[in-house]
Amino acid sequence: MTKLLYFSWVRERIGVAGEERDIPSTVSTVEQFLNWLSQQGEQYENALADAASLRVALDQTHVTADAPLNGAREIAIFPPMSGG
Amino acid sequence: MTKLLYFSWVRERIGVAGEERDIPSTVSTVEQFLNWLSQQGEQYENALADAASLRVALDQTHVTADAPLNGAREIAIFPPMSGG
Amino acid sequence: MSDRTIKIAIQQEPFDTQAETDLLTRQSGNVGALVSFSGICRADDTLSALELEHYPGMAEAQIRKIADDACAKWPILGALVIHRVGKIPVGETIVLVAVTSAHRHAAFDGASFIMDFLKSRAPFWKKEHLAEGGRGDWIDAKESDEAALSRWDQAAHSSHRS
Amino acid sequence: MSDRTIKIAIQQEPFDTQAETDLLTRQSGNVGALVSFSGICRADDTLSALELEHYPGMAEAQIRKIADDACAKWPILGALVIHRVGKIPVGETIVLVAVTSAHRHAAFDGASFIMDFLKSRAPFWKKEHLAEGGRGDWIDAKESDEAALSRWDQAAHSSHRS
Repeated sequence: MTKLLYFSWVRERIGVAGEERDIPSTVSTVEQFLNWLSQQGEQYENALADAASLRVALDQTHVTADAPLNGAREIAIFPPMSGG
Repeated sequence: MTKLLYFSWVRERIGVAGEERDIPSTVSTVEQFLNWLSQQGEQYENALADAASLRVALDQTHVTADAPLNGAREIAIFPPMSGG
Repeated sequence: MSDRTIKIAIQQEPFDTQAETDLLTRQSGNVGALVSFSGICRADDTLSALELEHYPGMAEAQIRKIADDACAKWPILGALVIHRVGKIPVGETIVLVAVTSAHRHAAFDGASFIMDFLKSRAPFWKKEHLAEGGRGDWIDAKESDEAALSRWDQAAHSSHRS
Repeated sequence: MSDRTIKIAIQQEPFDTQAETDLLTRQSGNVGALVSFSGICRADDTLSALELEHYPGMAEAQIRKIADDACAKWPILGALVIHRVGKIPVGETIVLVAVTSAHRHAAFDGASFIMDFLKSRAPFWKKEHLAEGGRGDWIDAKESDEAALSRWDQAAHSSHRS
């Protein structure tokens, strides 16, 4: 089981702040993970449609779309950061 | 009469913070003024010996050695500024 | 590293800027320069407040990494970052960054560097609360904020302003 | 220019940094960023205090000119400079520079610019008071302070960090 976390409008569109999911072993990169997750229901498809404006962190480290999941226990999806 | 003001170690070496002086009409630039003033006594010669480390303001405006006195009413002599 | 004071806090509550920077200064050893930045919730015609969301754990870790990076680039004595989350009314302080050093350029550069990276590399997001009630939109990240990071790549920067 | 708040003060007495920057912020309109710099009398082995001398009249005018120059370069809402004179013990604040703006880069650059020019263009001089009693030397101006001014000549500076 992998812990998934959603922030900002990704959270609002998916409708939950987080959940536990079994990710199929065929899913090995961040890009493949986003493709797979967007097929889990209409709200996922809607939330993840604009891949260019999504950012992903694996175990709290910001990664690019081609990064391997490498057995990450926590995957977070969010828009570009806008703090301060 | 012209008001002369001295600051920092220039003041200490000359021994007064300020004075009123008649400047001869033949003295027309800052450089000539410093030469003339250094001849007004031992403490002036001592205070003004190192011309490169002196700064001059005419009527509270910083000027270079070749600036004309232009009838300035207040001439200040001091080392490079070191505030803040 | 051991004699540097670094404090990172993420909290809902307002804080006392003077008390925080005084404490930082006292803990920083022989300070000659303190630079502090306060980011304040700006008014516009329709805004009543901002709602700040963050990624707990990652936010603290990212800010600490940014502060450590600043300490590696400049001779910094102490660094402080306090970032508020939750609903922040117009006029209140959202973020405080303070840096102490022996001399002014390290303090200015350190604080400016930390703010630039905090804006685009720490996981916070802002949503508008509108004056007429109800929530507005999420505020998009600005391209100019991302662009601002590149100026810190110049190797000359840390050397000619020591 | 009319809606900018500029305050210049030269005084013997200590001041309340928080009260001063709070007032500046309130008077500056729609502030999003406040950057403040405090220059503190640093300890060393032999120093007990600094004695600050200034050229009354010219000092105020020069600082005002420097603040006006900063306001011409960046979209500054308010600027504050308080410089103490007389005897200032180790650990006390000598100078406060604070700048408000809508966004952070103008506030950082404005405050840093004002400090750089204040150091080398405003008529102040510092003398040491030694810990074992008696006066030490006048502190020479630093070449690095004069050199720091040239970085503000770069025309690119004000444009790429708006």
